[in-house]
This record gives sequence, C-alpha cells and structure tokens, in this order.
Amino acid sequence: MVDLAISVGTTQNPEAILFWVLAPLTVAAALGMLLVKKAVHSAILMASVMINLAIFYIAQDALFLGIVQIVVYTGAVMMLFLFILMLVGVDSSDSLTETITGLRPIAIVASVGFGGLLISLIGRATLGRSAVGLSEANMNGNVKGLASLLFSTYVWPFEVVSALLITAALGAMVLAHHQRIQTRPTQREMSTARFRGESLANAAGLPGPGVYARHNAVDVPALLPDGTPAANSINATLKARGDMLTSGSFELGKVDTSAEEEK
Amino acid sequence: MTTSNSLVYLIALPLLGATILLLAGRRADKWGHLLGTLMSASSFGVGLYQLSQMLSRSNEARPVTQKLFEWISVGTFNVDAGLLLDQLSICFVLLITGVGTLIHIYSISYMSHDHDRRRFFAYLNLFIAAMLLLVLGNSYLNLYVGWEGVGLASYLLIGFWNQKPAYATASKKAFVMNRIGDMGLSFAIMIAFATIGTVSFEGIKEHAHHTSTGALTAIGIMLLVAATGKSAQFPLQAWLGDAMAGPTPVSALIHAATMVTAGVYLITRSNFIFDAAPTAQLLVVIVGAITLLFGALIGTAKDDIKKALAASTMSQIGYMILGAGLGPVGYAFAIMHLLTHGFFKAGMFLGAGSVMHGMNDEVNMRKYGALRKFMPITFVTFGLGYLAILGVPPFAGFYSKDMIIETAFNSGGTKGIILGVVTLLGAGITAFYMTRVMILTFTGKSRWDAEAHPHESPILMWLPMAILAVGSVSSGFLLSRGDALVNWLAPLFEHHGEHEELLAPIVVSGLALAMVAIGVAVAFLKYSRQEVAAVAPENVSVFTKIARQDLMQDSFNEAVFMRPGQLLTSALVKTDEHVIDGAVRGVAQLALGSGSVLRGVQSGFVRSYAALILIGAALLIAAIWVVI
Amino acid sequence: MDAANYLYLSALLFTIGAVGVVVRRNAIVVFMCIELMLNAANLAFVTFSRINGDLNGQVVAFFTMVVAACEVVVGLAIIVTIYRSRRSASVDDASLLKR
Amino acid sequence: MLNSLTLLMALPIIGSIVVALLPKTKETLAKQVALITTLIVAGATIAMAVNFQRDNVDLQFVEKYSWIPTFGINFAVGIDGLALVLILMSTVLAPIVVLAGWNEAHGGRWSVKVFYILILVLETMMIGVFAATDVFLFYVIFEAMLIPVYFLIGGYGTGQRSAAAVKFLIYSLFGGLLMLASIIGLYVMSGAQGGHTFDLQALSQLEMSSTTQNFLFLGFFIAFAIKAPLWPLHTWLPDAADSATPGTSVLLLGVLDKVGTFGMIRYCLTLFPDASKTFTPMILVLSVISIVYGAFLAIGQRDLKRLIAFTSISHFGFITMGIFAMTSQGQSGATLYMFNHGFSTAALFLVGGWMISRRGSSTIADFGGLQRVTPVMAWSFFLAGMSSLALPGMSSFVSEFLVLVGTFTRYPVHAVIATFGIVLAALYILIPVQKALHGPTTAGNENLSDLNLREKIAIAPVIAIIIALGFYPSPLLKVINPASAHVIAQMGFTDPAPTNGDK
Repeated sequence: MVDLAISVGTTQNPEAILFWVLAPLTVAAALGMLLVKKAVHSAILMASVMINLAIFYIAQDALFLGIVQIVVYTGAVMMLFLFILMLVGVDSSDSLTETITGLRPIAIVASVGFGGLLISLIGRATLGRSAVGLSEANMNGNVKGLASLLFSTYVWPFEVVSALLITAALGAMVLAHHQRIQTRPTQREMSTARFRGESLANAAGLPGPGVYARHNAVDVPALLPDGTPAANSINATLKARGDMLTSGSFELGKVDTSAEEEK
Repeated sequence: MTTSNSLVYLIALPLLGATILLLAGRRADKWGHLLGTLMSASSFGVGLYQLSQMLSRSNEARPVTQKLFEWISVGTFNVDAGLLLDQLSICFVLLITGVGTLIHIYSISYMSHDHDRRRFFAYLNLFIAAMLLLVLGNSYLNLYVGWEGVGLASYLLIGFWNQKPAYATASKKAFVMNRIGDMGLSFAIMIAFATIGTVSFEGIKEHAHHTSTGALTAIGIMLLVAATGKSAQFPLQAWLGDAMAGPTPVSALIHAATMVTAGVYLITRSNFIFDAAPTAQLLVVIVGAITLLFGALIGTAKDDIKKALAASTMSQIGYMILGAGLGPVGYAFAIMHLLTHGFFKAGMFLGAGSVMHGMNDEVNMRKYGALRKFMPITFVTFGLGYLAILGVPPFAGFYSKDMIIETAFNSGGTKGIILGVVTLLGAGITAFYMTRVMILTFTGKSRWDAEAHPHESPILMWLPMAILAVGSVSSGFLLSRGDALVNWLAPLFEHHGEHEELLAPIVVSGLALAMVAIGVAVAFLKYSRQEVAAVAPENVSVFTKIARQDLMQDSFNEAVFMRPGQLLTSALVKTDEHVIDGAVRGVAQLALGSGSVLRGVQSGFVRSYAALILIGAALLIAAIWVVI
Repeated sequence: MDAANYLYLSALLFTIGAVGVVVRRNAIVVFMCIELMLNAANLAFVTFSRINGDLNGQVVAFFTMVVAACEVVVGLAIIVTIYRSRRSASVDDASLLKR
Repeated sequence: MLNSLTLLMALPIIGSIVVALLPKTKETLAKQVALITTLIVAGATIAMAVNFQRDNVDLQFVEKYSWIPTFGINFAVGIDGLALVLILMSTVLAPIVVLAGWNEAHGGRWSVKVFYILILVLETMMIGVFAATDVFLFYVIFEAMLIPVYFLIGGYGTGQRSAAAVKFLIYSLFGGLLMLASIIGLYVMSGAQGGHTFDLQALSQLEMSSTTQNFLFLGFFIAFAIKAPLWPLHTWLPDAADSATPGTSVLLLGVLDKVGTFGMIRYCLTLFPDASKTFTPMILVLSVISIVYGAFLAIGQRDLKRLIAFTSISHFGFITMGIFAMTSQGQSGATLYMFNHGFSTAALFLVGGWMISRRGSSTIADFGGLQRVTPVMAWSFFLAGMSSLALPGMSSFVSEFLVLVGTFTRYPVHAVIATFGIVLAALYILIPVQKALHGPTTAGNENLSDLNLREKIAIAPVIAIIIALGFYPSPLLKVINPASAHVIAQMGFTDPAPTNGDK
C-alpha cells in the first residue's frame, strides 16, 4: 500500500494527476471547515485535509513525515479535538453570524490581499527554478537521512523540543485538573438540604426526563400533571448547552417527524 | 573750550537731597523741607558762581564742559556722561534753580498741612536735578536722560495726591503722552547716529553743514515731535490741563516755568539742525501758531483758574515755539519770552495757589469774586503778572512778546503776514481771557461758598510771589536793554542776514496794544458789566461748549487712539488665548484624540487582534513585494 | 510537475486558516484553523526540502509538528478550563484582555 | 579662589548634598545652607570676573576632560565675555532668590529641603549651560535643566501647577529634540570632514551646503526661540510664570530663558553664519512682532504674574532683534539687555510675589492704594516697573537704547516699529502701578504689612544694581564689547558707516 503510493506519487505524470485531483479536494475541505456550522463537521473536514497533506508529503519524498502526519495528526491530535468537542458540546459559538461589526469584510479584504500578494510573491520568487529532488538525500532511506540530521545538527533543538513536549503534557494536566473548593457534601448533608430546605418541592428527588413511547431521549423535559414541561427534569449540562427539545412536539397526533430525522 | 569740575554739583546737590529724603523716610519729616530748599538754593548758588565765572571770560571761552565718565561706548557709539554749560544753558540753570528755590520756599508753607510734605520736597529736588541734567547734558542722549527724568518727576508730582483716582489717571496720561514725544527724541537720536555718526551737540553741529537736508529734516521733525510732547504743543497738548491735578507749586514750577519750556530749549539748542532744514523749521512755526491759538481759545472758556492758566501756558509756549521756528532771528526772542514767562506765569500760578489756599482749595473762578480786598498782596502780584502777560509796556511781556510778533511779521512773504496776524490775534485773545480771570477772581461781587474765609497767605508764600512779581515787571526791560540777551546768546547761533522790515517795530507794538485793548474791553463788557453766574451757564454757544471740553482734544484722542487701542488689546488677548495657545492646545488635543481613536482598536477581542495581525502580515508582504 | 504548485497550495491553505482564525468564534474551530496554518507551513517546508535537495526542511517540519502537538495539548486544556468556568467556548466571551 | 569653572559648578552640588543629608525637620538650616552656598558661588563668580581678561576674545578658564571617548564627547568648559556676564547674573540672582523666597517652599508637594536641593542643582546647571563648549554637553545640560524646573513648578507652584509644568516641559522638550537632531546632524557632518567631534570650535569650521545649514540652523533656532520665547512660540511662558513661585519665575525668566538668546549668539550665529543671514529678515520680523505683541498682551492682562510674563516676551523681542541686527551696538546691547532683564524681571517678580502672597490674590484689580499702606513695597515695585519700561537712569534703558540704535543703523523700519514698544511699555507698567499702588486704599488692603528686613535686604541689591548700571554700565560693556565685536567680525559684518556723512 505504501509502496504503491510511493510509486504512483514519485513518477512525473502520476504526481501531477495526484496533485490536481487532491489539491482541489484539500482546498475544498479547508474552505468547508470555515463554512460549516457544526464544529464536529469542521473537525472531520480538517482530518481529511490532513490526510491529503500526508499524501502530498509522501509524494514529495517525505515518507517519514507523511506517516507521522497520519499517525500524530490525524490519529492523535484530531481525536483529541473530537474528544474535547464532545466534552464541551455544541454552543452558540458554533453560529456563523458575526458579532463584531465590520470584522468579516476586513478579514476577507485582508486575506484576499494577503493571499494574493503571497501567491504572486511565490510566483516571482520561484519562477524558472526547477526542483533538485530528494533522490540523493534519501539515498539511505528517508528515515535514516532525517535521523542523521536530527541526532547531529539538530540534536540541541531536538532536546529542547522534547523538554517542551513534557512541559506541555504536565501543563495540560495541571490545567485540566479540577480542584475542589469545598469538600464534597456527604449523603447526610444532601439529605438535610433536601428535607430542611426552604421548600419540600424536590424532597422526593428531581423528576426524570420525559421518556415517551414514541421518543426515547434525555433531552426532552417531562410533562407535569398540568401539561407544562418540567424544566428541572433535564440535566443541567444539557440545559446550559441549549440541547433541549420541547416536549410539546411529542403530543399525540402531532408527531413531529423532524425529530426522527435529527437522529 | 573751558573745562570745569564744579558743573556736576549743580545736579548732584538736588539729586543728593532727593535721595536722602526718599531713603530717610518718615525720619526726615521734620527737616526734609528745609534740606530740600537748601539743596535747591545751593544749586542756585553754584549757578550764580558759574555765571560770574562765565562773565569773566571772553565770548568764545564762555562755554564750559565737564566729562564725568564714559557712559556708553560700543563700537562707534560713544557717549560720555558729559556736561555743557554755555550761554544758553546758564539762562535755564538760573531760571530753574532760581524759580525753583522760590517755589521750594513757597511750598514750605503751602504744603505745611500735608502729611507727606517731605516726599513732596524729595520729588521737587528730583525734578530740579533732572531738569538741570536736561539743560546741561552735552549730547542728545544725556539730554534724553534728563528729558525722561523730568517726565518721571512730573508724573510723581502730578500724582502726588494719587489716592484720588482722577489725579492718578492724570499723572499716567501725562507720562504716556510725554513718552510719545520721547519716542520722537529717540528717533532723532537714532537718525543722527545712523546718518552723522554721533549724538553730541558739538559733533552734530560740526557735521551739520555737510549732512543731507533730508536727514536733517527728519531729525528736526522728530525733535519737534519730542518738543510737542514735553511742551504740550499741538497735537500732544492734551495732558497739560489734567496735569493741574498736582499741587499748585508744581504747576508753577514744572507746568509753567520750566519743564514745559524744555521743548523750546530743545529746538533752540538744535538751531544748527533747524537752520539747515527749512521744512522742519516751517513745521515748528506751524505747530507754534496752531498751539498759540488753540491754547488761547481753551483759555477763554475755562472756569477752573488753574486750567485757565494752563491753557495760557500752552498758548504762551506756542509763542516761544513759533519764535524758535523763525530761525536765528527768533531764537533769542523765544528764550527771552521763555524767561519772562517763567517769571510772570510762575508768579500767577503761585497767586492762584494763594487764592486757593485762602478759599479752601476752591478752583472754580465763578465761586471767587471781590478777593481784592481780602488778598491785597496776591492781587498786586497777580496783577503785575497780568500786565506782563498782556504785554503792556514796560512790563516784561511787552518786550518779549512784541519781539516775537514783530519777527513773525518780518519773516517774509505771505507766511510773515499769516504768522503776524495769528500772533496778534493770540495777543488779543490772551488779553480777553486773562482779563476774565482777573475780573472773576478779584473784582465784582463775592460768590463764595458759605464756609469760605478768604485771607491773605503767610509771608513764606507771598514773598516768592513778590520776588517773581518784581521779575515780571523788570525782567523784560533788563534782558532787552541794549539787546543784552540777544548779544549774550549770539555766539551760539549762526549769523543771519537782515530781513526786510514789513512793519516798523513801533507799528507792531501799536497793533499789539490795540488788540490787547480790544480783548480787555470785550472782557470788561462781558464780565464786569453784568452779573457773573456762580454756576457755569449751560445755554451757551456751541463754541463755548467745545472750548470747555478743551476743543475736543480728549474726545479725539479717545476715539482715535484709546478705543481702537483697547479693542486691539482685547482682540490680541483673545487671539493669544484662542488662536496661538489654541493651536498649541490643539496639538495636544490631536495627540489625545488620536490616542482615543486608536484605543478603540484594542477591543479585547482576540479575533480583532488576529485580524490586525492578518492586516499587518499583508502589509509586510506588500512591503516585501515592493522592495524586491 | 512544478514543485511550486505545492507552494501555491500551501499559501492558499495558510490564508484560509488565517481567515478561519478571524471569522470563527468557536475556540476549537479557531484552534483547528491554526493547525491548518501550521500544516500549510509544513507543506511549504517539505516542498522547500524537495526543491533544495536536502532534508533540513523536513526536519523543521518535524519540529513544527512536535510544537504543534504541544500547542494543541495546552490549548485544548485551556479551552476546557475556560469552558468549565464560563460554560462557553466562544473566543468573544474571553475578552478579558480589555476589562 | 581657584579660577575653575568645574569647581564653580561643583559648589552648588556639594551644597545640595549637604542639604540632602540634613534631617527633614531642620527646615531653617536647609535654607541657611542653601543661602550660604549660593553666596559662596556668587563670590567665587565675582572673583573670576575680576580675573577675567577683558580684551581677550578667546575662551578663558578653559577645562577639558574626556567624558564619552567613543563618541568624542568631552566635558569641556570655557567662557568668553558673553558667558561670563550671564554666569555672573545667574549666580548673583541665586542668593537673592533664596533669600527673597524664604518661605516659598512651604505648602509644596514635597519638603522644604527638596526645594533647595532643586534650586542648587539648577544653579549648577545654569553655570554649566553657559560655560559648556562641547555641543553635546550643552545639549545634555540644556535638557537636564528642565527637570528641576519641572519639579519646582509642579511641586511648589500655585493654581494649575501640574498642567503648567507639563506644558512647559513638553514645549521645551519639543524644541530640545529638534536641536538634538541638528546636533546629530553636525556630528555626522564632522565625521565626514576629519573626525567625529562635538567641539564647538571644531564644528564652527565645518563646510556645509546652504540647505544643510538652513535645516540644522532651524533645529537650533526653534529650540532657542521656544526658550527665549519668541512669538508665536511663547504661550508656555505666561502659564508657567503664573503657576510658579516668584523665585522660580525669576530663575525661569531671568536665567533659563536667557539660554535661548545666549544659544542664538553662541550656537546659531557661530555654527551657521550663512543660514543666520538667510533667516535674519524673518527673525527680525518675529522679534518686532514679539515686542509689540507682548506689550499689547501685557496691557490686556488682569493677572499680575501673567502681565510680568508678557512684558518679558516683549523684552525678549528686543534681545533677539539686537542679536540679529548684526551691529556691534545691537549685539552688545542685546547681551547687556540679557543681564539687565534678569535683574529688572527679578525685581518685578519678587516684589510682585510679595504683594501677591500678602494679599492672597494675583488679580491686579484686588489691589489698590498700596502706596499709602506699604510705601517701601510700593516704591520697590514702582522702581522695578520703571526699570522694565526702560526709564533713562535705569540699566535697561542703556541696553534697550543700544539695541534700538544698533538696529536702526541697519534696519530702520524694524527699529522704528520696535520703538513704539516704549510707549506701550509706559502703559503696561503704569496701568498696574495705578491700579495697585495708587487710588484710595481698597478693602482687603488696609492691613497689609510692609517689607520686612529680610525682604529689604533681598531687594536692595537688585535695585542698586539696576540704578548703578543705568548710570555706569561701562564695567559690563567693557567685558561684553570684545565678545560681541568678535561675533560680528566672525559673521563678516562691519557696522554701517554714517550714511549721510557727506552732502
């Protein structure tokens, strides 16, 4: 599989085909990442951009980097992103409406200017230069070539970067660690709070969410005897995220099929 | 030229007196007036000594100089603190110190009730010193020091009772108007230095005959401006009337006998310039002629005895200036009139002071009347001065004024006739208003306020008046006997060819006397035959109203100089505050404003910072794009 | 094929990433856009390596990857912390730089 | 006494260290130390003046120590007649200011001791700025002088003191930075012509194109015109003088502002003779405007301190006019004017300050009839005013007249317009004199106390100097003349000969 990719990528014409097929896809995925509403979708598109890039690396005789790209980026980093996305959930920041006046046009004008100038600059800088190619450098294999550089010329940066990596890992742990400010309430205290509190409304425990025969979900509030939705039957986190459906849409005879499609 | 070491004492003695009196303060209250009088008298003594020395020498050797020290010396501008006493200055020295001493004596009594008599004597001594410096300085710059010195003394003395705001204003007005004249003197000195290269009398006289007429005319005109300021001549005459705010002895000494005649001295002293600059000389004559009528007309309407006398002074100095403007023939007569005027006008002022002294400082002549019986000595001395100013033979004015009228007639051509007529007319008006003063004050019925108790003044006051009256009677005769003064001064002036005589002296005298007679007669008819109102009547002719307001001179100054000046000042103050400083503050506001605008960029939103970074990166790329 | 095409692609991706950083409000998406920019840079490095015929460019790209990984780890931890206290992952809510 | 400028500069610093070491509570002792120090410095300066060779146009008492060798910067000092006169003025004024403003430091933001430390440090700089012969040293002191003055105004002044101090500082810094640019320009030019240097003598030999010269000249000139201050760069002065204590105002207007006019002669004329000639017409017009404008503004002021400040603007116009008239009379007159103005402004500010502190108001209209209540104070103010309006017999007359005569021989029109300033001077002095001293004694002024012995001792020498120099200015002129003749000769000018000497 890898060998095939190499053989396809390194030949002259096949590389062009590869490039002209994958490059538009990559750009499209990158643009999509900007334009889609949901962060999860962005993450998926991002992963695809990364895979494409890995292929480009391999096509350009950077086998090791290509593999690392897939393993580290697509495998580890993107999974981390997805994990955090799941943890944080969806919120208003997913909306694409701009809240800072005038920022979007400024961004577009500036980016068009920036991109245009950069591309034209690259054009001027590289015009008429042909690539040397890495066949000579990769004589002993790409990994060996990289290793000999890494552990000779770049050994000091390598050590520093490794220290950085460890520091980052520690830092992430410190940041993510949640320290309690108060001691965890004991069962007794919770019980006291429930029965000696100002009202006895919740003495019997909070109501469960509205789990209906037609729809089995924890994000739909239960209905109180008078037919109004019980807001406190929903998990606080879901409420905070705004991931709540109205129970009214499940009334008999008014089956909302959109809920089905949502799933 | 003879040198002397004693000239400086003339000035030093009164200056020392002034310094001691001012520094000693209240401690000198008891003896201050005596010291002041002594200093003035000793200066007079030195003057007499100098005169005797001078008489003992031949004509050419008479001028005496003394170099005190090198005053200002920069490059070619060299002025020594040097004194020059010649035939001209000795006249002034004796007049100043002589009349000055008499007035010191008079003031001892006149000011005896004043809390600040010592200060008054200090100022008087200061004035004497400055005035002596004026007439003794051997260069225009030395003269200038004295010139402004007398201005300062005059300012201090007019404002002696400056707790009254009007008096303080009068003193300020006098100083400022004098400064305008002084500016003319500085211009004259500057032009003289730039064109001739020296500012001493001697140096300029030496070079005058080969200096261009244009330059000399310019110098002459500027000297005339100076003279108009100091001598209250048209158009800088307005301050003199107000200057009567000062104590009466001051009016007698400074504003009648000495300081105001400094302009005549200046023109006479600068004879070498004016002789060579006919245009300037003509202007001098014109100014003199205008002022002599101007002053006389004001004099006819004044009810304030001192202001009437002040107007008369203005008019008489007009005669002198006119005389001095007539060139070599006129200088001596101008000086002669100056000296005789010094006697009779000082005498009359002292008389007026004596009247005021007896009348609770009342100055309105309409509230006098019939004082002859109560103040016989004052009446006699004043009357002698009156006869002198009228030019009745053989009193002093007859000799001096008639000479000027005669010279005016004989100055040739239409100019001579015009000037002659003007001077004759002036003589007639003078007769009218002086007779008016006499009648209102001394004759007729009494119109006093109830609390007035007229009485004759003490001997210390009437003695100087009497001495001056003697001068009023005899000085003209003595000075003109055998052309004494003319011959005495002759060496100083260029010799002149004889003019054709338009009118014989006897004819001129006849005409003048006729004019005087008419003036006196009209005054008699108007004031002696009918009752004089104690309050000035309001239903008078427009002419009288204008004359009462000093011929609108103050309104004119106010409208033409003061108001626009005030407007300009306040406009400039606003300009400075809002335009110039506004521009400065504008720059500060600009910095603050641009700061607060740029602060908006720091919104705190990460994404706007990111946008800025993007823009920055784009600009950077653009810069690279442009460079490579 | 001209290796410069990769550079153009890299520039394009970089620009898209930059726009994303500016216009998206979700901190995680912003982060992903930063990653995109880093990756675009990596592509350029790799391409340079090919053009120059030595492996230095690849080494730099390798280091970039490591640093990017560190950045992601710390960055995501920060996002989690912020989310925990503010219940939002919008970068606009965290305008503490000003107030 | 050793004739060393460095030692002279060190003396006040030593004094300030002594003051600094005193405990904060011993206020009187601090004042005494400051007074004694300034008196010693004044004495030392007079001794130097006696040893000064009057006819020698070269710099005297020259000292030179290497300071920053990398850039060829030396601590180089030396004085000619011009600098000597100004140093003399500064050091004589310093003890007078200390004595006159004995209680000025109370009520300030910091302690009394700090006030005197600032004054003494300022005195060192005042000597240094006139004595420096290294352009860089001059610049450093020129700018450093702002610091003590800033604190003196901002810390011990009245009213809007902080705002005034900031305005003063920024205005001066702006000019100073323009000058710094020019100095760097000179340094670079010197590098191209035989070695980098900041030495004034060496720099004056530089060959420059006229454009370069004009730009460098402007950098210096604007800095000096702000300091001097010349219309229209004057607006900081009234504010600063209004807020500063009288003593500070004396040092500010009397000494610091002289650095501007001194700099015009020493740096503008010496370093850029051609550019000076190019700009002379413009500068003369500005000077004449300053004279008349300052006078009008003074007439229009209601506040005594601001009035005095505006009279100074008018006087500085005269000084600048004299400098650029390029005649020996103008030049000597201007230098003498600098000296005399120091004393006449000192007299005005000190007496004015006493009046204000007694009355508790600086509005002229609040005074009235002081002559009856406080005769000595009134007389002092009157004499100071007479000196300001250049009454003959006062020292300022000699200098003002020399400036006018010197200007007239070359630029008659300017001189004529400037002469109108003397009439305006009469107004701007006599109006406050009339309002404050004359007239009936108004409410609030009845119980003012006259000058006490300390104040009399402080003002007496000032008035004595004013009058003495009015009658006998020769000693100073003899020191000034060679220096100004040297400047005129360097510029390639000769006094205009009498024009109409021949018919």
